[in-house]
Amino acid sequence: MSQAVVAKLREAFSADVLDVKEYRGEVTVTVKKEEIVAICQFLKDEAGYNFLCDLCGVDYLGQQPRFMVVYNLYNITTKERLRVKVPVEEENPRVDTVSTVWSTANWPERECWDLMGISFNNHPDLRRILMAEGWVGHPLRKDYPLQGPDREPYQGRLS
Amino acid sequence: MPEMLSLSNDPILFLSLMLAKILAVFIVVILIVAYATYAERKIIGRMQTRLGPTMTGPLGLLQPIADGLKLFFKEDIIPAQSSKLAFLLAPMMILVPAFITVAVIPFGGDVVIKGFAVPLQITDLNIGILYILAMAGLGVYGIVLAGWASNSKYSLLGGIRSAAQVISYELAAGLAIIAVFMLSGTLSLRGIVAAQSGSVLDWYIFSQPLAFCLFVITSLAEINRTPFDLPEAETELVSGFCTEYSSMKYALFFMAEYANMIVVSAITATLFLGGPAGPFAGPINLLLKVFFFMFLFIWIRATFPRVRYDQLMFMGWKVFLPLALLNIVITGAVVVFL
Amino acid sequence: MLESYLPILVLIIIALLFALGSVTFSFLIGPKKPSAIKLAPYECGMPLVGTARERVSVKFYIVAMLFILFDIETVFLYPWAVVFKKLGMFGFVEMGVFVVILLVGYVYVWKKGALEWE
Amino acid sequence: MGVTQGAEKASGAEYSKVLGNNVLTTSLDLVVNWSRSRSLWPMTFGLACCAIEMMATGAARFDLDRMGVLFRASPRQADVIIIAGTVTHKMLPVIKVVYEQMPEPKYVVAMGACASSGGVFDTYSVVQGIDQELPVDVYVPGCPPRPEALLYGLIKLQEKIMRERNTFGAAIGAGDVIPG
Amino acid sequence: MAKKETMTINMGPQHPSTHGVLQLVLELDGETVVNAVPHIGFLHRGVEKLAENRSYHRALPLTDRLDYLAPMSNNLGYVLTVEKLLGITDQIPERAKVVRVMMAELTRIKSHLVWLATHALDIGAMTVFLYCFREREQIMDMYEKLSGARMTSNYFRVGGLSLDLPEGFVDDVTSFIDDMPGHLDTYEGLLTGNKIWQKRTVGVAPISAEDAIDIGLTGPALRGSGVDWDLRRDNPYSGYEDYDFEVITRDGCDTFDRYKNRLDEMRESCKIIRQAVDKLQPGPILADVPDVCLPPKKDVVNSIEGLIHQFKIITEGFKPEPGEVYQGVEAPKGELGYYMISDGSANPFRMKIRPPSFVNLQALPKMVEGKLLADVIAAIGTLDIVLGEIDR
Repeated sequence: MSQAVVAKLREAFSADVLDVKEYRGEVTVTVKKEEIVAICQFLKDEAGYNFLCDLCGVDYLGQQPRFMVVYNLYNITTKERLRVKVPVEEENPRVDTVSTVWSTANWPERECWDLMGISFNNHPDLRRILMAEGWVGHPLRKDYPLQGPDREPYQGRLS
Repeated sequence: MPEMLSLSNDPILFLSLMLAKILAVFIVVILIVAYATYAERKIIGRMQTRLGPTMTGPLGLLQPIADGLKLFFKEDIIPAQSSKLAFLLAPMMILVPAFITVAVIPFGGDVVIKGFAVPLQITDLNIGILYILAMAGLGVYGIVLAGWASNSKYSLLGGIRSAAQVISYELAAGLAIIAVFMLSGTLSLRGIVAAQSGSVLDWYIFSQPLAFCLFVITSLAEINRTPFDLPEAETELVSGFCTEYSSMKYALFFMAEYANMIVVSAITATLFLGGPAGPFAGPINLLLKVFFFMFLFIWIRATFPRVRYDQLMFMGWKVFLPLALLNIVITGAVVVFL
Repeated sequence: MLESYLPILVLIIIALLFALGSVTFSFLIGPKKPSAIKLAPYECGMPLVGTARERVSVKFYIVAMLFILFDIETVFLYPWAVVFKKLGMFGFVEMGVFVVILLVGYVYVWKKGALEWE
Repeated sequence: MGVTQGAEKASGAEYSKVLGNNVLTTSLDLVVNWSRSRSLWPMTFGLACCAIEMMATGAARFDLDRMGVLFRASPRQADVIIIAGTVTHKMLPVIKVVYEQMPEPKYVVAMGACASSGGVFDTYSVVQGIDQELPVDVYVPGCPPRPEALLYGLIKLQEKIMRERNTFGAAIGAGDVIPG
Repeated sequence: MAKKETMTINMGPQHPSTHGVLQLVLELDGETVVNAVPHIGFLHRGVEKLAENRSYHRALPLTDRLDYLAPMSNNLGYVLTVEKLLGITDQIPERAKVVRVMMAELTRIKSHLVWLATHALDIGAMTVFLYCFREREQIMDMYEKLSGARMTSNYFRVGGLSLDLPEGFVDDVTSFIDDMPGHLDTYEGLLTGNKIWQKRTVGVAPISAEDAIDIGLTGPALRGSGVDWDLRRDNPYSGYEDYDFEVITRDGCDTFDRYKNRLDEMRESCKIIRQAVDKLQPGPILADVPDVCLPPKKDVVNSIEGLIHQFKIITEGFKPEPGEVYQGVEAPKGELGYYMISDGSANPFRMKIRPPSFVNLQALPKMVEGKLLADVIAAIGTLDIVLGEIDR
């Protein structure tokens, strides 16, 4: 079934679909970040993915589009999962918010901004959600020390 | 029938006996209040498949003394912007009326001492029930003052809500008792007990079942016990109007709750179960009835969830008030036409 | 006839002494380490939001007024109830009229929704 | 018995401040300590998994009520604060304010590895042990500590309170308490 | 029109009924809630960052402390995700899968018991709290017999289980699920028929099915609004497809129906456990994938190869090939999902946890606006939130 959805997506947004991957029975579609809201609206209305399961940011330190925002979607009627990924550059870490499509995206986007530093345009109230108001830095970035900036890193073996 | 002792015929004996009676009743009430806390924790514990206090003293009997002493030695906190006098006055305004209401409750028949008949009752006012309702009214001031004076939002909200609750239920309680002295024809509790002193069947619980139920439920609400313990509902407003009170002042609140419980049980026993009438000696009967009602209140606390505030006010105004009026009309009709 | 009130006065004094004594004694005894935060009102650990002296919803005022109204009705009923057995039929009818008049007021208040606690 | 042995230690300097060390004051101290230790009212202050274990200790099988422990909601009526769970930097000011608002003879029990030393979470947002901020009386190890461990910790706290000297003297303003 | 006179009240992090360290700033107009703003993050321990610095084996104990009321379902979610990443999902031995299902359902009962205890305590019924904890103690005894710890069990391993069932364990389980429905009836007796309980829960904290799906509600809270979706039946994992159980849904959309849902779910869990106990056959408890699963203890002690094998896995850990995987599990609170990316090294590159309580809590403001203060307490109870997994 998901192949049909990908095909439909390809001819609807042919210019924006960067690549499609199939791994362990899961389909991952990488799209450009400009069209993300239109694609999500399309997926929700036509393809029936009415449930945004999870939204998170990933920090690929060293690769060119450093950040990646991942949307895990789920279709309640057909019980199908689909993953949409959006590459985001480091200089301008901004993506349009999808909380207009699924209102469940509100808090995960705030958490993504709080921990990863990717901000979302016209988000209802983009504030820090997990860290304290005056916290400096975004902890989940790879270059952020685990023990926090003011404590010297732990020399012993961790892994 | 020997003549009634009074100030005129033997002042010294009257004054000494009066003092003896007052001190005896006062000490008994304080002891019951102290051990009511222990009894409640034990009984509720047993109802919840656990033991109550057992490690302080034998069987945990010294637990109330430990609590009281500890609260006595704790630091006294008076919040900064709170109005100091009202803050200090509030706990007393709740506890003192509770203790004073005990004055009119007869706890035994007449005892002949030196040729005079001495009533086992601190004083026999001919307007006994009005006195009780007046004291109940005084208690409300304490709650409102505590809520307002401690300058914290929780206490203010708790205080105002509990005041509204208490006055709504005081209405229904007042109307419910009317049916009792329509039958007894007197306001003085001694008279009411005398009116019920025939056989067990003369007790007003049998002729006034509706009034009895109404009075128990409304007095349950008046002393803020579950299921009406909304104002100091721990889970909602973090213990309501006594949030800001620490050490001894909080101990007074803690004791006032149990003192009110005892007083209400005593009043219900006197009005509906013939006070000291019963198989044993006068005071023993009354104590047994008071313990029965306290067990009932504790049992209700262990089983019932808490009512929401609008349902509480709905029941107060729209269920108990009409029921009490209806009860009066029925009693009137029965007395007139039968 | 004041004689029967004397014991109540003594009992009030004893009760006051007990309550006042325990509070003042505990105030004198016991450690005292006041500090700014300790005396601040308790707000679940967060700094105070707004003042505690805000206006209270008007509902409570309406309830107080209604209480006074119906309490006066109770006050009138008391003396009547005490002598009810002697009054007989006449008393029953007379008080019936009184209660009905008040019931009209009660129904009016009920319908207007003053007793609603939304 | 440990009581008198502790008294000799109050040598030299503190001795002058103590109300006195004869049988009268020590027995008065004993009464005050006994009342304080036999009615420890902790404040409901659960943070994480240890809070659930604290609730289990308060429940039927390991009943805390046997020891006179009654959970109070407001800090004004609490004697002991049981820090049950991980303390984060965002929560720290709240804990300090609530600890500050407790009336004076107050005790702190750090329940669990996270409260005692940050536990398994050695990360940017966790305070590595509450003893950096509050004077902790009893550390209860474990992650989460078994209910028996918490009971043992509270009994140790009771013993510690019983060993305090000059508590009656401190109550009436002569000198201050010498911890056991 | 003059600004409505509202009082902002702060049900702060230290509050008996906020189930931990949730802060709710409520704007009250008299008694009704005008606006509720939840503040979270008071228990944020940085589990995801910590997992990135640990090997796959050593990140497992962190998951116990996420939803500390249901440790084994967190373990199950994590372990299934890593197995899916390694691609060894179908090599898990049958016995391990059955024990996993059995323990997941026992954990569901354990978590629902704490939910019922605190929910009833918040609404005032104190006694149910003690009864629920009495049953929960029996489950914790079984946890302790099985994994050595009452709460933080850490019992599952990538590829199977860490230890086999102790003898006599199955009898404990059967005796427990024989008298569990009886206990459930006593709770119902105390609460369901109680007029005051019905008044406090019927029609309280309503949320319609569309709003629920849109806001992301999952689990019993969603099924209370009539949406028939349960991961155990729709996307079965760890052998759930060969158990027959029914998914309980009610469309009353209010607290009472969610309360009834969870009670019936406990009865369904008993049925599943009974079937699991019947399916239990002796057999291996760990997949024999040499570079992932540890050798059995007697090999490690007796033979040098076993020792080297164990030493290599423990020190270096295993290195799954680069890729990303998402696996959702039906935790007692809702869908608990793990999204894991591996870059070929021994540590997970990124582990994102999708906690059900975090998303369910978003529904609280919508459920509470316009209602009374007491309903806020009932709403928090009916959503069954745990701050450990909200703040991660």
